[in-house]
Amino acid sequence: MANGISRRDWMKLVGGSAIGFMLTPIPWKILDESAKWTQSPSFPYGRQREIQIHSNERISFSHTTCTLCPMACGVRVRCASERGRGSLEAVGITGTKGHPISDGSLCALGVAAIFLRYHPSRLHRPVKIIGHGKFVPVSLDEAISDIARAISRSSCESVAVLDNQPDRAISHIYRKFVGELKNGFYINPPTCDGVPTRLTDQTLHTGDLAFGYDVNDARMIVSFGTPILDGWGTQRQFASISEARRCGGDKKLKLIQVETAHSRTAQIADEWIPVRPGTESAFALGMANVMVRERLCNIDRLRMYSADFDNAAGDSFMKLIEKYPPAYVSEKTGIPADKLVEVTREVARRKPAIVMFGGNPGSGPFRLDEQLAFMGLNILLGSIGTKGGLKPRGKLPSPYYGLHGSDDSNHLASMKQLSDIPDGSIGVLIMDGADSGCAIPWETVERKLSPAGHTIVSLAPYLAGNAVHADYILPSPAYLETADDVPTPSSATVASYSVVSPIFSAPKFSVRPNGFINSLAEALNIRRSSRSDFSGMEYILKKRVEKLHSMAKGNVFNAETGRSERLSGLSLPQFLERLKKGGCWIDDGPAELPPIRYSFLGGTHLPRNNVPVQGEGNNGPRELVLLPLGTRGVLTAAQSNPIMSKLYQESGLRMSANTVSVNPSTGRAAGLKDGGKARVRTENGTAYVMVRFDKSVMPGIIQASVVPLTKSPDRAEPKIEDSVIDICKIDSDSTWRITNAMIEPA
Amino acid sequence: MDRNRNNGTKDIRLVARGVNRMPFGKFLYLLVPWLIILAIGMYAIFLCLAKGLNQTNMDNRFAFGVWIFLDLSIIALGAGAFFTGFLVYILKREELRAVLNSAVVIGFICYSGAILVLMVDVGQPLRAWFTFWHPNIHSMLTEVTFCITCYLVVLSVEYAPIVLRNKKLKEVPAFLAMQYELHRIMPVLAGVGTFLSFFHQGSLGGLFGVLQGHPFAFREGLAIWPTTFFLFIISAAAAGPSFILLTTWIASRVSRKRLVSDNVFALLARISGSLLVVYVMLKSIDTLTWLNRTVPSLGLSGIGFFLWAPFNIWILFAEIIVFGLVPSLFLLFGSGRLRTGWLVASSVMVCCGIVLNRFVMTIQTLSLPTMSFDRFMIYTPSWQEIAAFLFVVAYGVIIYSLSFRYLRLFPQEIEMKVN
Amino acid sequence: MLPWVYGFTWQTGNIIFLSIFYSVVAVILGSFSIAAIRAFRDLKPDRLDEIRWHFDFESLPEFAKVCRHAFTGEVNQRVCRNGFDCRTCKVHSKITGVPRITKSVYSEGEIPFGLKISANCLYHRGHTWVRVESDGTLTLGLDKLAEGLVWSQCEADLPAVGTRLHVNGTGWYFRKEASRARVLSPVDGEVIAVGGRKEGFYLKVNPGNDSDLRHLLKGLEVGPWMTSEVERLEMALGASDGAVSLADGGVLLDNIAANYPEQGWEDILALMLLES
Amino acid sequence: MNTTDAINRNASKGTDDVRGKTIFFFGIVGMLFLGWIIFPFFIYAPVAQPVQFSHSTHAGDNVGLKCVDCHSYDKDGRFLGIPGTSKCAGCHSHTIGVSDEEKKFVDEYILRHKEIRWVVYSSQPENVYFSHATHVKVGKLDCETCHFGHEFTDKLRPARFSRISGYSIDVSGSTLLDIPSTPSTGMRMDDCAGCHNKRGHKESCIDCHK
Amino acid sequence: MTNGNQVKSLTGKKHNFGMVIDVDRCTGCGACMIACAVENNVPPGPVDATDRTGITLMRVYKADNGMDFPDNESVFFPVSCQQCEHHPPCVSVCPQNAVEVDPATGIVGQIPVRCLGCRYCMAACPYHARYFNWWDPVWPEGMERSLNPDVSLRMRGVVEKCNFCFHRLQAAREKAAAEGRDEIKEGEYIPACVESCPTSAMTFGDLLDEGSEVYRLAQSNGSFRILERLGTGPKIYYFSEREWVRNIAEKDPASALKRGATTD
Repeated sequence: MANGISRRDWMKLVGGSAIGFMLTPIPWKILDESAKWTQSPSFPYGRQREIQIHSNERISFSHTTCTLCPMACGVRVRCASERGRGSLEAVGITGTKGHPISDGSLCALGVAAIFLRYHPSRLHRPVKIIGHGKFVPVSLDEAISDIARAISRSSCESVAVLDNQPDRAISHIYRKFVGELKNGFYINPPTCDGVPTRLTDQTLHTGDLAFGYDVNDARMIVSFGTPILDGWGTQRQFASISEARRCGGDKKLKLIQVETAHSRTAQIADEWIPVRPGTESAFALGMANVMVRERLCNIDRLRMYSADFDNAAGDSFMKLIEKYPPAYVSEKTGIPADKLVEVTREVARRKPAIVMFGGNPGSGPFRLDEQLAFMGLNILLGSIGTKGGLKPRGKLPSPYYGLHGSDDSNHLASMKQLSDIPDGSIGVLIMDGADSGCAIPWETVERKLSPAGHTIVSLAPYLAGNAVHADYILPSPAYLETADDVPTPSSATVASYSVVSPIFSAPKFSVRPNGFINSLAEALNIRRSSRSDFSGMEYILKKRVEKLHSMAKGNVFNAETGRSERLSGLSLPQFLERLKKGGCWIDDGPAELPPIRYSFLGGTHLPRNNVPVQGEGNNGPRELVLLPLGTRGVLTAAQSNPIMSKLYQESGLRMSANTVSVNPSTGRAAGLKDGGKARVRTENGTAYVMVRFDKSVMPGIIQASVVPLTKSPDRAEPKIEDSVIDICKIDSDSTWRITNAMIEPA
Repeated sequence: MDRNRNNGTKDIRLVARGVNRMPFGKFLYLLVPWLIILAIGMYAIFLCLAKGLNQTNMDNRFAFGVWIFLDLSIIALGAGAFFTGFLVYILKREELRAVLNSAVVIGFICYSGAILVLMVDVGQPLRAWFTFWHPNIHSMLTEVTFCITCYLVVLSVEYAPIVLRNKKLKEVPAFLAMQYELHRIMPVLAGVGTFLSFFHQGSLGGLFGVLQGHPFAFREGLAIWPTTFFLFIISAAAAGPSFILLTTWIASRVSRKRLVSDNVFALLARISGSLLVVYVMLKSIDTLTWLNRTVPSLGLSGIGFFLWAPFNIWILFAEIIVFGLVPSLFLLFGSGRLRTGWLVASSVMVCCGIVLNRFVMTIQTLSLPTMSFDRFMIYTPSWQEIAAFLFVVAYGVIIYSLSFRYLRLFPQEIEMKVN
Repeated sequence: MLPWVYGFTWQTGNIIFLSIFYSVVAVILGSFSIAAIRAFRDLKPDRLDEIRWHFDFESLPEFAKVCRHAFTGEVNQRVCRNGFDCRTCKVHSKITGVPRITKSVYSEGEIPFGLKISANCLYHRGHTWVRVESDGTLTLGLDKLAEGLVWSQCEADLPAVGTRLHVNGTGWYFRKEASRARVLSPVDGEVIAVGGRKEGFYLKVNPGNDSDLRHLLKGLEVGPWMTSEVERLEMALGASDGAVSLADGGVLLDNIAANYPEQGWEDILALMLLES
Repeated sequence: MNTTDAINRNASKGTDDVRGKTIFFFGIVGMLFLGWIIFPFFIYAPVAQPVQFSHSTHAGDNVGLKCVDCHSYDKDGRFLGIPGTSKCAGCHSHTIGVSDEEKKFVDEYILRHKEIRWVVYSSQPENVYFSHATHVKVGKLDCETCHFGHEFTDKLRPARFSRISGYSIDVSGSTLLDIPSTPSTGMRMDDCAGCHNKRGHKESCIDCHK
Repeated sequence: MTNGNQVKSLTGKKHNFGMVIDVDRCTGCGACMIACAVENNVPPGPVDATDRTGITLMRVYKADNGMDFPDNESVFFPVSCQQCEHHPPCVSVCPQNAVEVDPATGIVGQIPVRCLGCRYCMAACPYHARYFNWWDPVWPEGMERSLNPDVSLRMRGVVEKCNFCFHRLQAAREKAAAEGRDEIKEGEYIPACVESCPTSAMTFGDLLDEGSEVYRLAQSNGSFRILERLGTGPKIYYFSEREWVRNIAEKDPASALKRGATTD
């Protein structure tokens, strides 16, 4: 017992050590350090984050132009370069102050765009899709030879390029390329923002002269479903509308929203006229009826300038609108006749007035016959070519031809729309990566594809949107890496031009669209002599700028100083330098309006003598109308930017993907619960949705949000769930305004 | 043949002399479910600490979830420790010595459990000591933190002699001497404990009473404290004895023994009842003042708070009348006459009333909208939250069972065998 | 928290709050330290015996603490509050001053449950007897009840000659395997001789000059006390279906302990020897 | 145990006491040694600089550089910290031949256009905001006020980082219980606060913590 | 803590920064929310984040006139920390002084590294403008390269809120210091949300500067504050010409229920 260490001795040692321990810094230091650990970048995983936030970084700013949609916003990118790391990174983005088109503003998508280079769905090599959501890497050469083989094989089918943002330099390259092919198509989606050139050509016979909306001077806007306050138009137009709406007195702009859905614009417009689904054109014709009947328009003048306004023989606009007296329209639209008359009188009184139509990125364009009704209203209001109305804008030169055309222009493919293409005719489809900002339901494209087999190539940098349907994805450089140009936004009344110079060099794996076209042309053995025409974006842009410079008119905005100079005072290198550094050329004013004649019923398209009113009659007891609604950039990578979760997922500001709003009465009648899950069934399929009761939604309507499905952004997944837009009924003219649907609890 | 009353108790060397305890095997068997709950709870706590509070269903609106509500509840129920100590040592009600040890153990369990859950509940437990290092004395939570921590130390010191008196431990001379000396200073600790309890029970009330942003919880103040400060003290003092009564009854039912004399039950009931009557009275006055003065002065109508389903006006009625006035009258006037069963039932109601009050102050407050474009919200705790709380319950049951088995929680137990 | 810690301000509220906090901490730590220091000082055998007895006595149930005068009927229902030390008890000195009225059912020498009470012995409530020898020394031994309870094959840690004993302090220990029972010393004094098992475990004690044996039971008190102790034993054994039943008034089994495992028996023995 | 054992036990009690106390104090002293002598070495991990550099040579009479000659500001007032190799290359575009370390530096970094990953003693935690411009240009502080002595160092000592928090010992300090001591490095929060208090600047948490 | 009048700010002048938001202009586009998140290194919410657990230091709420179809009218309220002036509810409740009002700027500062994560301040804030980091801050791979170097990350388990992009004020001050100025110039410092607003609905500035636009708007007829009745003195003013919009700010949340509507 006396020798050896007893338990008691151990206890004493432990006791002594315990007291000694408390007198050492060990416990206190560990307490303190562990708290500091929670404050350090190594918390909680015990290792330092790879990227730490350094405040000693050198900050610089670069200016360029946003390419996420055609609206040509000037952006100022804040870049940080950390010594040692050597690389430059975008750490912030704002609008370029004083920019003639965007005036320093950006939309939510633009503000978040610095993250797009690291978008989880960005592809890091050319891939070949081998089934739903599965892909294998493929070398560029292999892909090109495959595509070239597909093109040469499809002798009876056509080769088409789907270009979301027309009139860019690369668009001209595409047009030239398909123009060289035997049966090539160059396709543009319908515009979200401007007046469709086809419509102006039909009604005003102005050819390819494009019209914009002069919202700056308008005092009244009647919008048939245009998301005027929700992503429509350029930032300057948006700001100007906002400003004008707040003005007091005479200058105040009044906004009347004629729309079935309780869209964002309908929510905050001065007046919301909730017409029944599909009856917008009936309301427009009703307005026309009132205007003519009450002599609110210059009928004599219209008779003089239009052949089909009041035509004793054959069809005429008068005859058409006679069928739409207020009582009838009221019955169709559900809007009291008094209201129609009152609104029409106010519109006629508050000139200049503009009638806008369509353009919600989710619900798509109106049918042409409906558009004719709206355009007719614009003509009645005398808004064509006048201040505060629809104004034509100047054209931009092509890199291949001057403004007045040349021999080269013969080789450019004509611009077509999807509805122009015969069903089942496309053998090879090349989709440009640029976003249009609008949804293109895949079915509209799909039904044009050859059933005998087709090859689809996407040049998008991301596996997002319609790129998931492609066979080959050749990732082009991402945002801020791409060399491009931005032509006049389609809503603008004044021509403009910006050059997009890459701020960051594109990664090696990326495929430049012009390079791809060049290689493809080479593989197809087309015009070896003029290879340079396809290649060298720098060269093409320079050529275009050169032609623009030779016009010697307009102003050039210098992004670095925030001031504008006359183009005529600048040398070509100076001009090029200004443009490359985020500058912008802007025309002096709208184009000259040529002498026009009005064709209310359209030039070539025979009008239907009755604009059909959809969405009624066939409503069974449980049949409702499904109205898809989206915001700009819908279904694109910009929209599914992870940080957009702030709007769609982490706040109630915007409804997340596949969420539908229904009136509580409608919902309860269908047995739904607020916040519950439901199944929406249409003739095209079934979508699973979340239901939100909203008492401001019209009864009988399923108002559905079209947003990229947010789940599993990291990998391409087999499409398990249909998005709402996938189950919409696509008409033969590639529109999808109205879909009958059933909803039931899931 | 059961020749020895402690036959089969392998741990007889630890069991107090002169009392009967169930066989060790059976004891373990009864503890197994609680040990399982303890293990599940531990896993839940591990998840919360390792992965963060996203494991809970709390959110930015329900920043305080079920844990805070239950913390407030168990601290109120644990008030029996301070109040019994106060009655025994300061007011010399020696009759209550019969439940004093049990009260101390319950207090210890409640407070240590509450602190444990709080440590899981905060986002950065490793920074918990910042509150001591950089205290903001204007915060009720600072007061609560300081007082609860100090009081847990006091309770540990109070619990220590009870442990040291264990048959085996007291054979160590140092332990024997220590328990004796600790026992001698107990009145001082009881006094300190009463002081601390007074403040933290009150501060827990003040916690929500000071929230000017939540008119539903906001109360005008007396001196620097809102009225809820005082209401919480009185309600906790009233609920404490009830809970002691209840736990003693449960312990005696589970062990199938009489542990204390009936007059102790009656005394506890009387104390609880009379305090509760005072509480109900003050609470009613406070509610009326709040409805007619405080809320209108903030531009609202008080009744608006009680229109939101499922927390309609019934909750106010239940809190004050059903679980307040009714049991208080039973306890007060029935303490001498009614059977123990009635007193126990009333105590259950008292405890429910206190828990309901804490629920109203925490959960209902947070669920009500403050801005007109806010929504009314409810929240369902995740399994981790439930499990972590059940951990505390299991921990309490286990500690109490072990204490009951190996320590002399009820000095009257041997005597009760005679009667 | 501390004046030199960042963010400390000398505001009134801060000072009040922190002074209260520090006072509370000081009181808690202070009283704890006092207890710890006192406990450290208490680590002397005599003092520990005192504390042990204090604790043991406190833990006795009320019915085991009946005043000796209640056995004789001199008082009604009195519970001892003085640790069975009548020498310093005011009530005792008061009662012994008046003539005795006896209600005892037993006369001197009578034997309840076959237990022999020796008339010339004084009994201590820890079941020891004290015999005053002619030379003024005292002989201590176990009474019959305790003798019957102690294990048959056990060892005893008898004190060394020269050890000082104290009333209600440790007399000696019985020990069997891991079990142990303590016999309280009934008197003060110095051990002058010890007798082992063969001699029947006795101690001879020199009480010194001021020997005071007033606290020991004698005469009529012993019988009722012994009866109540047998009842206590009976209760401790459990009134259930045990083989050992004392209620028949039969002779106490000599080796009652043999029927019990040491573990369990230790408790009963200790309880009877006033250890809790 | 019998009676004799008990006697023995009593006799050996005295030596047992001494022995027990010795063990007890051994426990205390051992722990103190461990805590005060060993532990500080253990908790901080030394990290050597990739290249040696002599501030005293560069700032000395021979070269005569001022601090701001290398440690400069950006035009928006940002302090740029340790200069990049391009700045060094101004003189050391090829080996001058002053030391082996210089040769190594030129060969491995300058000629390969590589940046040196300096280990920064004064690297403040991510949550700290510190503006050199405000302190130097408005506050008129010398570099030595905080980086005292750094100018005269001939060698770069290894930086020491806490193994737990990862903070440099120069900025997070090594004092116990925040008991004030002489400012050891000048870049701990207490040093900042002490200096601000001395100059009568009241500041809020957000002035320095982001 | 410290009395504002005695404060000698680091750069001299005392400010009281505030904001006026013209809700008649706000279209609820959400650019401010995104700009805020990008500027302040707020990570995108993980897959299971919801509107109740996500972090949006600036959040746009939709409010309406309470009417059913077709008379429903909406308005959007961008709500960030309201930077309360008098006894901000969050300041006095923080147990460890992690929240305080900067006397030199009037900005309510929240120090994440001091925060214990008790969330008492969140319970106290009637504007729900405080957000808790329920998750570790994680960005998709590579994306953290684009983080703002001027703002530190908030770790999991702490509360955060809008601080009027205080780092921008610091940058402006540093720039002023580098240029030898004591004071920043007007317009040098505006928060990211204000900068990003496409309709210029937000005006930011010094409420003490009587010549400033923000002062003029805050004093104008249509200006109001949300829950002004609580007496916390929010420094974010709202502006509307419509009376029903102004009434929303003080309306009893239960008023719809009182009219007999159900709570669904």
